[in-house]
Amino acid sequence: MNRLMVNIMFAFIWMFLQGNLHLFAFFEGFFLGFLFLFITRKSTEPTPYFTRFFKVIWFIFYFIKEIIVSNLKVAYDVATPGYFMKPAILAIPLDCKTDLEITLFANMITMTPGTWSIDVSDDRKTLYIHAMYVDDVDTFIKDLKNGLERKLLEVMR
Amino acid sequence: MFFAVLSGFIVACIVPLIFKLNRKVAGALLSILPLSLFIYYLQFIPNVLAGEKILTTFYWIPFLKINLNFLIDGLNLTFALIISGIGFVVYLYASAYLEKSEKIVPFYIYISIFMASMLGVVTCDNTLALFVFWELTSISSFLLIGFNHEQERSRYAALQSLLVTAGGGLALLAGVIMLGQITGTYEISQMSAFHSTIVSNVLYPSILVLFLIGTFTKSAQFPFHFWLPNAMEAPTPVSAYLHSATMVKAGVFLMIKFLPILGGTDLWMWLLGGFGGWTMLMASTMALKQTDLKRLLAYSTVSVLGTLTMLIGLGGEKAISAMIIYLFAHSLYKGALFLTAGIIDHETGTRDIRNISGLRKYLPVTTVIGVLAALSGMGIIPFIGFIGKEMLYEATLLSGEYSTLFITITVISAINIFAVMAYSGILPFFGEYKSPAEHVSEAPFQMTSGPIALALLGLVFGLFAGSTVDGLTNKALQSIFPSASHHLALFHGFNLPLLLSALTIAVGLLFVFKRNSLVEFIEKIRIPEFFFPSKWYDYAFNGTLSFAEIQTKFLQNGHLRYYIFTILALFILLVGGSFFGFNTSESILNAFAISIERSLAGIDIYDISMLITVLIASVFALISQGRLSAIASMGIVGALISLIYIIYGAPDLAMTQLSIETLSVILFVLVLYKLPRFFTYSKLKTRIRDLVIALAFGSIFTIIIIFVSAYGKFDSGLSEYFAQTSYLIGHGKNIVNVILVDFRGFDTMGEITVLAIAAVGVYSLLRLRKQGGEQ
Amino acid sequence: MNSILAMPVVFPLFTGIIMLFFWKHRQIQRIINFLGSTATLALAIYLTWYIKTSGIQCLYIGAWKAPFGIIFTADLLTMTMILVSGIIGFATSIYSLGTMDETREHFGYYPLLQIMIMGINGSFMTGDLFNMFVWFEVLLISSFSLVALGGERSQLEGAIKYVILNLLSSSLFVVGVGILYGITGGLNMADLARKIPMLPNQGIVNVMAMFFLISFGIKAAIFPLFFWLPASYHTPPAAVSAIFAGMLTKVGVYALFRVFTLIFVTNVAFTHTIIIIIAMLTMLSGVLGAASQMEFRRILSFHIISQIGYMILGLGLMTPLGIAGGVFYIFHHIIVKTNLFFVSGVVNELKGTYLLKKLGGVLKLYPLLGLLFLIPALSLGGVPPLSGFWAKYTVAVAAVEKGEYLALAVSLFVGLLTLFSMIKIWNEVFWKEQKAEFAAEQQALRQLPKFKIAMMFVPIILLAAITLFIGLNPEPFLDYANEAAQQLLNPSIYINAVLGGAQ
Amino acid sequence: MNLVLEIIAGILIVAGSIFIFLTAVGLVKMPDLYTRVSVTTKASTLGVGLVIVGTAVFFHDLAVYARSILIVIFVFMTSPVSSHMIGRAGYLDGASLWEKTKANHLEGQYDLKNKSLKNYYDKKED
Amino acid sequence: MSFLDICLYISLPLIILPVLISLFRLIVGPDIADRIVALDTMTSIGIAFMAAFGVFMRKTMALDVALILSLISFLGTVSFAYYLERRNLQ
Amino acid sequence: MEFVLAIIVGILATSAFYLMLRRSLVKVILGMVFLGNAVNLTIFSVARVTKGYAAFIPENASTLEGVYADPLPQALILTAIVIGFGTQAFAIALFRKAFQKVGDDDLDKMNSTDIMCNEDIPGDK
Amino acid sequence: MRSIILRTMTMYLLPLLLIFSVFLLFRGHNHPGGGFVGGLVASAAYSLYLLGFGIDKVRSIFRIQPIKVLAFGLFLAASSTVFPIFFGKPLMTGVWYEHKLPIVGSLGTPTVFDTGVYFTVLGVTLNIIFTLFEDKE
Ligand code: NA
Ligand code: NA
Repeated sequence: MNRLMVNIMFAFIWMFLQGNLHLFAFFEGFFLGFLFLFITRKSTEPTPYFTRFFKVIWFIFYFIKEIIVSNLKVAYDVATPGYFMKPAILAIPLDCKTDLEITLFANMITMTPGTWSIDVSDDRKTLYIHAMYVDDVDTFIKDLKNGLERKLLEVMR
Repeated sequence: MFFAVLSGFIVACIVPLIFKLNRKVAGALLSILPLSLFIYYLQFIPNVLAGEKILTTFYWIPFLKINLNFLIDGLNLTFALIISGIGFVVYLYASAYLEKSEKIVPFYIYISIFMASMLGVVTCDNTLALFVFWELTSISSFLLIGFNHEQERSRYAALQSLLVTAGGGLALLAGVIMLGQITGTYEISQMSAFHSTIVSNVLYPSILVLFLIGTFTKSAQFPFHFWLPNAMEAPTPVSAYLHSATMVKAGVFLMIKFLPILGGTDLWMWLLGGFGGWTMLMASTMALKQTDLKRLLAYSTVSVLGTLTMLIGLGGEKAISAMIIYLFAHSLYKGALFLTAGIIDHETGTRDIRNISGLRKYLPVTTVIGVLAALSGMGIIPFIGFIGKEMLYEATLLSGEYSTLFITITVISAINIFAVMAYSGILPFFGEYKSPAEHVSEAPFQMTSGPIALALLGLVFGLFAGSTVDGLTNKALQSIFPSASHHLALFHGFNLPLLLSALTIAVGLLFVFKRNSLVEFIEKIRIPEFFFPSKWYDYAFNGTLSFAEIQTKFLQNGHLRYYIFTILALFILLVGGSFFGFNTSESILNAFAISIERSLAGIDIYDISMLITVLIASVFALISQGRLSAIASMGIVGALISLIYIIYGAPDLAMTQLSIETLSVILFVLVLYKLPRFFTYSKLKTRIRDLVIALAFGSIFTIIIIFVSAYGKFDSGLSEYFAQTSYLIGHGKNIVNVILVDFRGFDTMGEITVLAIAAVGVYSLLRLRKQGGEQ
Repeated sequence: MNSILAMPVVFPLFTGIIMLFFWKHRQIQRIINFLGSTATLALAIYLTWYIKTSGIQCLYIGAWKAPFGIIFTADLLTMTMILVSGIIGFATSIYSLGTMDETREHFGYYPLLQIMIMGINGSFMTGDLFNMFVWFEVLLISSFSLVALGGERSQLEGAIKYVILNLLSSSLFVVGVGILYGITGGLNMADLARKIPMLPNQGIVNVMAMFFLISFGIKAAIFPLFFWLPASYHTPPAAVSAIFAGMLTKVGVYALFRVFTLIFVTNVAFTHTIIIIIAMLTMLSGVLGAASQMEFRRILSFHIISQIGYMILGLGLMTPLGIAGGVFYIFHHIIVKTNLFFVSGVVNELKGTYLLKKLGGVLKLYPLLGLLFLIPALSLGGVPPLSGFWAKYTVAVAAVEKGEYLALAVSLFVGLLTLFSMIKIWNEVFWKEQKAEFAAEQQALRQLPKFKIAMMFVPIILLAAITLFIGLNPEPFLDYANEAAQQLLNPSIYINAVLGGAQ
Repeated sequence: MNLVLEIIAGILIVAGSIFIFLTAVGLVKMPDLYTRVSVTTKASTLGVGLVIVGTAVFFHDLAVYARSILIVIFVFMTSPVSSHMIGRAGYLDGASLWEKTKANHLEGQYDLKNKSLKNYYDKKED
Repeated sequence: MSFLDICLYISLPLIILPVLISLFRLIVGPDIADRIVALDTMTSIGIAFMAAFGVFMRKTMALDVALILSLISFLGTVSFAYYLERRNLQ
Repeated sequence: MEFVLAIIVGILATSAFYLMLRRSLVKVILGMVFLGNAVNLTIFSVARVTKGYAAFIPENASTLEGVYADPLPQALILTAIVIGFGTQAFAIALFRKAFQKVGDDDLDKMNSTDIMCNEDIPGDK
Repeated sequence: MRSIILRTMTMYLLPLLLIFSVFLLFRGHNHPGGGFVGGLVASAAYSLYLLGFGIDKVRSIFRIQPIKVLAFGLFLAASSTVFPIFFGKPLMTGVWYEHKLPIVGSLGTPTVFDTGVYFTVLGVTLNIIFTLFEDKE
């Protein structure tokens, strides 16, 4: 996402906040966004935006589905006596390169119940996570990389 | 007259200047002040003799009825003349006596203040203004007694005299105030009109006692006499002036002045006669065994003061008449004797009468002074002292049913005084020469001229009493008893007083020549220390200090928790007490009923949950051993409170509460991350006690809230007004915000100032490192 | 417009803010601070004259009529306090130039001072109870910083007690205001005064009176709530101690005077009797505390407490003379006590200590200082004809008028002990010779720069002159105090001045 | 229309509440810190999410939609980060793992002195 | 009572009770991190409560507070984590 | 409603003072925080509470009518909260500094200004 | 703290929070919010940044001394109270500009006052937090 996109996003947020959808509010937001981006400036890598719009929408639905499924899974475990879980702390080799990619990936892992990111190694090549339902370590890692990470990177790149 | 009194104060201010100009003649130059005052007062004599009373009024503090009313009548003028006259002698004397002292400047400052105040005391008709001068004499006396303030002894004596006399002064003040309340006036000359009112008032005994505490302390009456001998730490001119001739007479003066106001009762007579008589007897006996010349004179002064007090107590024209003459004579001879003692001390370096004798060879002039003054003091014809003593005997004999008692002790005391005068004024000069100093020479002119004048006056006034002092003392007498008069003469015919005088001289001579065995005899009388009033002073002084220390250590014990505990206890006592004391149990129970009813109507599960949560979180905060847990529970309580705010329609509050709570947590975290766990410092018993008192406090809060909220606001006009005007005038729909920035914006101004200063304070507190060298 | 009434608050505020912009510019701050305090003093003098001639004045802040907005109200009591705060602020500003160390000046001493004065003046001026709480907090937080600024161990230990006990008092204060609002629906003091007698339930009024008595009592350092004062007042630099000693507790006393002459006057027999009892205990306890101390400033600190007792006694008597005496006492005491602390600071500069044990010989070294000590010291001890005597005397007469003979006895006895403590200082510091072992540590005042010496002595002389002036010419001051008392004892004057237009 | 919205909102809110309730139960029930962290994410995702959506549906107002979306965005931005921060801090603090934990790839990877974390797969290659 | 109200009468207790349950975890611990997790959970619960309560009262005001809470509580949690890390890493 | 609030205040006030009566300075400061909350809630409850109706003037009206929460106590509490925060921040900093100087948070080790009144205080100058 | 996740999110949260804080400030007169909460949110933003990146980084994006910020805030607030005096009105009387302005809404001395509050709170909080953070014994 380049700076302009972020800026426009701010303009929309401002509009929402104001609770009115006039062009004027958009410009206000744009102006303020520009101001704050300027204040907190740090370069972010440019990415084309519109081409990935539909991919993003699709990804969001995918992610929501993931959340619901894993939520139910954990909820079931909690609601029933005893434990079904087989927890483990795992190291996931990362294909994500940029800070944003890594962060998004890690956060998505965390947001799906049953898994959460513990830390990223200093060389940013490994993500350590805790998972509750690990039948087999290697399969689990492979599933995660092929599932969430791949789809995320498709959206991001 | 105002200026006459004031002049002393003005001169006091310029003393340093005068000494800066010319140190040599400064003392002499300053003596012009008392001299001119003396002359100034002298010129009133014709008027006074003509029966006039001269009154000048200066309205000082009308609000408090304090006026500077200076009145010249016979009595006042007599005193004013004594003060200024002897003042001149002392000023001159001191210029030589203290020539080499570096403290001569403060001396003249203090003594000028003293003289002015003393003149104020004796000429002022307004009791309150008089009191002002009265206390000033105490202060200047204090400063003068502490003249040699490097010495512990001097400081002790100075403090003692101040505490006794100023303390007495305060009692006097209390008496005067109460008197003022009864009479509605503070003018002495107007108060006597209220004599019967005062005497019959239920407060009369207290007033009298308070008044007498004031005068007795000043005039060194038993049991307050002890400060006077100790005051001999002062330089001799001071002793002569303050502690013999003038200041100590102030109490006596006031008692005469108040005789028409407070006197004439049995209580008056017994208090004054009793204490005066006892003081006279006791002090004269004590004087016999003194070896220090000045202490000896001091005790004799106390004795004379006792005599004077006794005479005032006896009342009556004769007694007062005798008192005036006796006082007058005493001022002359005692002043001279003190100054003699000063010369002896100055020249020989000692005041111990056992170490000196036969000084007449080297101190011829001083010898003359001493002998003349002593003879007057011994009451030898034809000195004025003789007349005084004759009158004293006469008055005592006439004192009614107890006259035998009074005359007995008077004669014994007179005998003692006779001996004491001889010890101090005659014996040092005669007999074999003995002195610790190698070279003894006569004192300079400034030191001898004054005393000799005083001593000679004693003779002159005795010889020519009828034509000199008679007029003025008559007027002095008449200022108390307007119709009374006396006739002074050396010889009144052969009568009982004369016989007693002869007896006095005879036994007195025996005492003089048998001093050693006499002292031995007196020494044998062992009185336990406990009975000495000076010990009482020490006990009271130390006792007060010990008590002060105990109470302070108890109250200010350094433990914050006890401070808080005390505050809580007082809160529970006063607030809780008044709540249950002023509200009927009916109204309280009614409030509970209303409150419970209202609550049950609108209660929800989250109310109860919140209650339970707060309870649990609070208890956890109390018992948790980890700091973080305690902070976490604090945070939870804060968050729950913000939930309450939301539930009850205060979103702004909730927002603020949440943000602040979070920030607080951050601050705590930043500060606490290095600290160890809590320790349990206190015992279980302490904790239970704390819990009980905290619970009591909490309950009071709860009850008050229930009570107040049940009955509701008296007037809800404010919130209605805000609801009406917030948008129309305040341009805002969030009423709370409009209150914050507009209706009550100044609160917010103060609030952000608090914040700003807190930030500055935190910054400065943590950054400022004086020792570390950082910054 | 009466906006000038707000200027005693606004002047120090802007002075403080401008100094914050010049953070760490020491010299500029010194100049601004001096100018600011001079202006505030001039303003205070003008305002006092203005109120004296034109009667009670109100400023309706934000043009909201009472009781809806906040108001500033100035009657003679207020002006007494504002005037004396102007004088003390001015004197302290000068004194600070001579005694304050550079480090503290670098770390915001002057802004803190100004904001504290702002808080003090605000507390006096406001006619709104909650607003008074806010000003209390302003002055408290600045005083917190001032007492701890420097970070010496003693300062910190003192500050802890000072801070916590005062916060406790503030909490009780604000709760009291809240409950009072819950009862009456008002915050404006005149409004409260009008409503409270009309309340159907008078029982709770007494409870609230006790609430405020305790809260203000802590601030005013009455018995047995004074602990914070002797624990902390002797720890900061002399200039800070001095202005604390003069002004801070007096804010509490002022609040007591205000509240117990205006609002809680429906059951005087109960409330004011308790005040009298507390007053007597305060006098005694404070003076005994002083008698037990051997440190210059701690003696003075305990004396603040005992003197507060006299002021409160005046209030408790609730007669014209009593109140007048109290008002006069406040005025006199602030001047005198500040000055004594100033003197103690000079002695410390001379000898490097406040301990009587180590001190001595100051009179020989600096006779002028001896005189400058004696004037306020004897005044404090109630020696006539200095200001303290008239103050004590007026209160004593009022006690007799009311038949409170015990109070009279206590007040006179305490007067004697006060004199004793002052003489103790005089004996130990000025008369006694300094012990050789301690003399070595001393640094002579003569070595200090002339400017410093001048800055130390000018305020002392100024305050001593005021003390003398009041002492020798108390009539106008007593008249003024009497007029103030008349206003206080006739709340209707105040209420009409505030609410007149709105009703 | 309103009734429909109310019913939808009611169902969503109840559903969210159930998830929240279960989260709390899980918080108590789970055996170690790591599983508790895992469990709690429910409250912040589905629990809060459903309730908020329910609220938005109920009010059916642009301003409320805006605020609801913002809340969801904020929650989704912050809550994973906080879980990560707490969990990591807990690990560094030495929170013990449930005894039945299958694997711990983190073991020995942290270097507390240099405050660094090694790559797990680097070690394997060595 | 409408359907929605019934739902809310079910859900509000369901949201509030977890506060108490989390409190149990907060008290029991055993580690500091466990307590922080409990705290974090409670803030999430708080957000939900505010939203649900807003519906219950038919007022949107509570949503504003929820917004603040969601932002601010994050800061609190991060600072607790900071506390824990500083403690262990120094 | 006020009844429940009153009990909550009672609990808070009790906890506050129990904490303030401890020897540990941190606990005392925590006690202050508790007390602050108790105080605010007291002000809130004595003025009578109303469930849910915040004092906002509706979009299309210019005055507020009917039942609403009294806005004034809210404004007062807001001010009190903020002021409380300022003083609390200062207290925390003071604690930190004192801890640095004394090396302990035991208040019994911080009473030299009361106890050793006639001696120099160690650690100064 | 050394965490990519935290740091990256902070990068995005910072401007978001700042914008949100201004939003709160200006709508406070009609809705919940106001200068105080606004200022707190703004300072929360920087505090977050501080926790993520450390004091030096935060100083590099917040270059003004916090004390100056709070002084500015106080000055703004105090000036807005004094301002009406020049119009012959009592201290702190609301003086309003007739027309609505972008971002700010209706402009009057009370809104300026609230802005002063905002800056004061920002300066205060940052000053306290920075100081405590930097205070190493
Ligand atoms: Na299960
Ligand atoms: Na998760």
